[in-house]
Amino acid sequence: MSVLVDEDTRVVVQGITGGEGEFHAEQMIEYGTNVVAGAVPGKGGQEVAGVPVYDTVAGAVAAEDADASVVFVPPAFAGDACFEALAVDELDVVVAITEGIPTQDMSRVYRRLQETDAYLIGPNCPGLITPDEAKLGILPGNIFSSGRVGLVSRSGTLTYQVVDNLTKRGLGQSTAIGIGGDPIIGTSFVEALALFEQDSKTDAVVMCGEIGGEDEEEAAEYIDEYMNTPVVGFIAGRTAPPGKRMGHAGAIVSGSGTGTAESKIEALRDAGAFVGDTPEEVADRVEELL
Amino acid sequence: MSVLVDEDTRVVVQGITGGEGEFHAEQMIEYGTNVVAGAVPGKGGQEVAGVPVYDTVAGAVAAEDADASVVFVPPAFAGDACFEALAVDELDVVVAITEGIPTQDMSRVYRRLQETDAYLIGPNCPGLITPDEAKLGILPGNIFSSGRVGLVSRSGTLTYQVVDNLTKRGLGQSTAIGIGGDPIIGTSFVEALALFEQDSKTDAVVMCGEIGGEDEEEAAEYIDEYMNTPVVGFIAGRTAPPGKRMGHAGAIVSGSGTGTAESKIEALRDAGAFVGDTPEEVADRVEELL
Amino acid sequence: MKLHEYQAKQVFREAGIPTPASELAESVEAAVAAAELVGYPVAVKAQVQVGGRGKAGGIELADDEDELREAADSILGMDLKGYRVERVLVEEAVDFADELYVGVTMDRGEGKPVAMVSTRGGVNIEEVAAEDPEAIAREHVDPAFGMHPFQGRKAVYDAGVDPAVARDVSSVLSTLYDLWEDKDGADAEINPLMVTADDEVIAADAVFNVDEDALFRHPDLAEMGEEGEFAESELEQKADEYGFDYVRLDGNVGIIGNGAGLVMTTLDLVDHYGGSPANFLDVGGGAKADRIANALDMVFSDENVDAVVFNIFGGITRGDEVANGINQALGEFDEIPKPVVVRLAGTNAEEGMEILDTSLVTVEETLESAVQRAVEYAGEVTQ
Amino acid sequence: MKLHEYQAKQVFREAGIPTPASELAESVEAAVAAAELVGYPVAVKAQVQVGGRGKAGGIELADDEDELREAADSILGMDLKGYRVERVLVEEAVDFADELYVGVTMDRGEGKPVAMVSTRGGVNIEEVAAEDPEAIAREHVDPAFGMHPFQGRKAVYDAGVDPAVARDVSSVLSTLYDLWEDKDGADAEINPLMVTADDEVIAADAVFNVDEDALFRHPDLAEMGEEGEFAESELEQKADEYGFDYVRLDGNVGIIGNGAGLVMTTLDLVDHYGGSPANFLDVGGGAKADRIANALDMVFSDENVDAVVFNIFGGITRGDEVANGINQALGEFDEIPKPVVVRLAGTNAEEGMEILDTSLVTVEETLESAVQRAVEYAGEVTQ
Repeated sequence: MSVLVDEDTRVVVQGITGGEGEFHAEQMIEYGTNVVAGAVPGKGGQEVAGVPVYDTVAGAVAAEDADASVVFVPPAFAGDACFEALAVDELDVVVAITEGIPTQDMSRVYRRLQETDAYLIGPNCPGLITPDEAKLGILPGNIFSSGRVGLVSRSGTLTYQVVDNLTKRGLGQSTAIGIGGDPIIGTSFVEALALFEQDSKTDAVVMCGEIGGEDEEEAAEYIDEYMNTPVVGFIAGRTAPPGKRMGHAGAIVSGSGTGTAESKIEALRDAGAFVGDTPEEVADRVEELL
Repeated sequence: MSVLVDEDTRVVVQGITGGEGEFHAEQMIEYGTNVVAGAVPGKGGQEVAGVPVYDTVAGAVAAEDADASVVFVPPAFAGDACFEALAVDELDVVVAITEGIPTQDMSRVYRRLQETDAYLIGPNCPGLITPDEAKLGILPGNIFSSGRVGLVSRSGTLTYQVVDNLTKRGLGQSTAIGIGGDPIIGTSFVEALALFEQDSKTDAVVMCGEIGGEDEEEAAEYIDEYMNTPVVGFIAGRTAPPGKRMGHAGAIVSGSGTGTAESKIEALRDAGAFVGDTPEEVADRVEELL
Repeated sequence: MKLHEYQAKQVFREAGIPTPASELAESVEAAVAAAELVGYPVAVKAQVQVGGRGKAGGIELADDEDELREAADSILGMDLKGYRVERVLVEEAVDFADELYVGVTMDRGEGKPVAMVSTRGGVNIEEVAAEDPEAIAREHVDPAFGMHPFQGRKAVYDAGVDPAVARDVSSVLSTLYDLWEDKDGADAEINPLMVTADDEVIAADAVFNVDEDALFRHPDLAEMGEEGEFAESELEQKADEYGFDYVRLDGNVGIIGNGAGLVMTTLDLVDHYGGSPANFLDVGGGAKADRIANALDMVFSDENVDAVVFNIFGGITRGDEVANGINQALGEFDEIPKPVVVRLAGTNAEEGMEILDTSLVTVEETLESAVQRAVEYAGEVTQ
Repeated sequence: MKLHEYQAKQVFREAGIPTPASELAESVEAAVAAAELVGYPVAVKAQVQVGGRGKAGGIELADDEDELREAADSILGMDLKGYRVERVLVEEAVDFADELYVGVTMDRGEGKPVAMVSTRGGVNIEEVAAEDPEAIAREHVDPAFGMHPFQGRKAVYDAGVDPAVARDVSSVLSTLYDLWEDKDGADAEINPLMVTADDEVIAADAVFNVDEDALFRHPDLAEMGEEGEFAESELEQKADEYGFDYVRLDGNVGIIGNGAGLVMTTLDLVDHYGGSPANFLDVGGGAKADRIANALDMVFSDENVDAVVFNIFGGITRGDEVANGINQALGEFDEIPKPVVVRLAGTNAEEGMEILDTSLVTVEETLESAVQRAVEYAGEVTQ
């Protein structure tokens, strides 16, 4: 497989009977994803998007042998949905699409996550895709193409922008992971980079960061110490003023000077990564590398 | 060292300014235990039983390089005291003497314990002793003698009885551990047996169980599968009627037939352990073995 | 500590669990008034803390005042498994289509709470557990997080509860769990949780046992415990007063000791040497002279006791204190009522032996010999 | 969402944290009445949600009515860092011996809460954190368990708080943590926590920011949020109404896009190509035609804006919906107020391009070219 998901991945969709859940379940199936079940309490026995619905995630996994789940559950219940997925050992990958989950709920989910072997992608993310094999989330499948560039990003539409630039030049992707822009997320840049570093199908990695937090700085340390695969970076938010929240709850530069675009760009460059000023420059560089 | 503690063990006493804490700190020191500090919030800077008192366990450990603690804190605060000790990585052994800690408090402490490398002995236990080296708890030191018999017991005074029988025949002990009789305890029979099995100074183990729970049955499985060191068992409560609580919260035979003395004795015998009908028979058997 | 049904229902009701309308009554007239308030038909339920009240005649239905009077009259004052019925709960008789079981307890083996649901409600759940363990859905709870909402749902769906009431049952279970956690429950059970023809759920019985070690943080429950005091035997009341762990048994050898394991061992040895233990009595750690005297008073008060074995292995407890207690208690008698065999070991045992008035008691050196001697004395009396 | 000081104090007070006596006033006369109730000397404190109120003249002390009138008169209606002061809190002036800091927030890097204590209270704690991080004791909390009592004590002792008040400060911190957890706080701070000469502790200021994503479970706080509405700029109020993530900046190139990362990137590119962004405006995911029209209305309403770049990469958002929105919004004008450069990509981009009325807008194929064109237009206007 490429990274985390491939054509054999068997997906359960939590919240499949909701509008978003049903629409994207259909989209995923249309893309070729092996969606095997839905899970919605009280809706067991129904069929939605052509797959059977179960009352519990455990029930869906037991009956349909799923190994990944995608969460389309409203924010008030999404934390609980993550706990439900993480309680099932068979689920290796849990993708939480939901935006607006209370931060303390995520803090508890994150705590639980540390005790499991699962990867939680998101929340508040577009999901992940291994082109031509499996799409778990809401990414527009048609802009992706199969290839040897790994991509990891905190932002959804910025991912699309960068992928578009790559695809138009014939630079296909091994797997693209939208890790989400919330203050607390499951899988970090470092973990995603580690997966790409170990992946024999990935020859270069594009990493799209943004202001706020220190995940990009930690990623730079990881790149410096452990990575042989070349990394091309992009950091959004160079013009963002301190103290203002730029959409993502995470995208805020604190007054004390941490989390700035400058510190992230410098860290990445110090680690030997190229950092583009524009998405176009990112694609240029990847083209040079491959 | 023998098991868990020896003459080099550096002990902090939590609750040393209380009546019990001070008395037993003195007793421990008199026995030769290396008590290096006390920890009591608000009492930092005092000196009790000849050792300095700190406001926090972390402070005591940092200043005095302790690696074990003994908890003499009243039941309402003892759960928190255990959490405080378990939060300090340097403490390898935590001995909770306190009786009457609410079960749900202990359930949470036990949950935390699973994430640490520490051994929690008790609660509601007499503690443990490596004769002539260190005593952590309230056991009467004078009945013990140094030797090659390991002892693990759920009951305090029964331990003394058995030890007395051993010592009077010249059968000294490597280490004796009172694991406590509460429904939820830190270190189980199995863990204690594993320690003795690995200990080069222990040639035989005496295990004193009692009715209630299934720890003895689990111990029997462990003995059967993993132990080369001979085990001599004793089970108290053969005459206890079902449904009655015999002192220890744990010592109750449920109506459904589990946790009876018969099932425990049978399990141990099936595992190849000798089980004595009287403490005297236990000592007889140990004498034969050594 | 066990709450009475009426108390547990009050606690459940305040937490939002549906319960039938009910009133407590201590007399037939009060029961009639209660039934008027509640409305016929009613169930009249003995408020004593024993299981299987129904089978034992402690629960009767009444469709009208005549039946009610008859029922209340027969139940009030009756002896139910050794307890005298002082109060009845007069309760709306619920017309049910189905009976479920929900419960929360501590799984001691796992060290964590467990929530349980079964569609086999209304019967002895321990029998169900023994015969058909699969009929009870169990969900273990991480005590750090508490019960996640999904766990309540999962237990309910796993148990195969009718989908029409699954949401309500899951909500009752969540409330029960929170109650159990907030109020330091030992066991919390609703058996049966009735389901009506209209798919309403209602707690027809209620069990709530509280961890006595945690009562200090629940003064409201502690008060209920006093209000609903057991109608215990005189000896058990005495043990409560003295603060002893005490269990009365069928034999004639009275036993006093320190530490549960050692006392149990003493019982076992009495049996081993052909005697029959009359009781379990643990004076606990660090007992002083007064407490020792109280313990002797307890076993002397038991008319079944023919001889006493007093076995103390001092750790915190000191032999000299014990000896003083024995001297003090026995010194008050012109004639010692029952022969007492004493064995002292451990802390200050030698000092104790010096103090002990051996004209009052028989002294033995070892546990085994002390028990054998007491069994012998008891045998002599019996013959 | 930030609570006003007076609201945060009310929340703290109800939880049992000591606060000074105080009354809210919206006029000088009301302030006089308030001071009578509270008792002189009082502090008069502007209720606007900005830091450094004291230095900016938003807090004054008054020993008597004359001073009070003067203070209230000068503060009410003043402009404090861009906010008009509508209300003052008239508060008992506390005589303090010492000033501490206590706070709770989410440590995003660790994914867990952190409780903080410092003896360097009464000053800007962020400066303390930057200059002397050791001066703040930090205790990370396991969100599964919540803050253990020992952790509150540890933070207090680690910070070197005077032993005479350590217990009280630790109790305030525990209460603050529980409040933060129960009410989904983002940040909860008391700075300063004053210590009086009698070793009493009292919260002289109060900050409580709530996680907006969690407001659904705190209707009481949501109501406070409405009551204490920001005195925002007209444009920000409009963005709130429309439900946009919007930040106004200093430049003249208006920016509309979908997704925070892509909008930030668009800003950065404007800067990169020599222009200056006028705003951040994220229409979010799945925006329909109306929302697109609202976004255009927003940037047109900003008098600083000279040209607009409209950059949409469709995922959930569909290009045809966006094109409809643009047509609809611009079709209403006789003359388009400011030049608009549009770039559509992703889902249904082609359909969008077909629909789009290119007589109203300039179309560009790539993000880079669109930004360059907008910067060019804005430069022309400026010249």
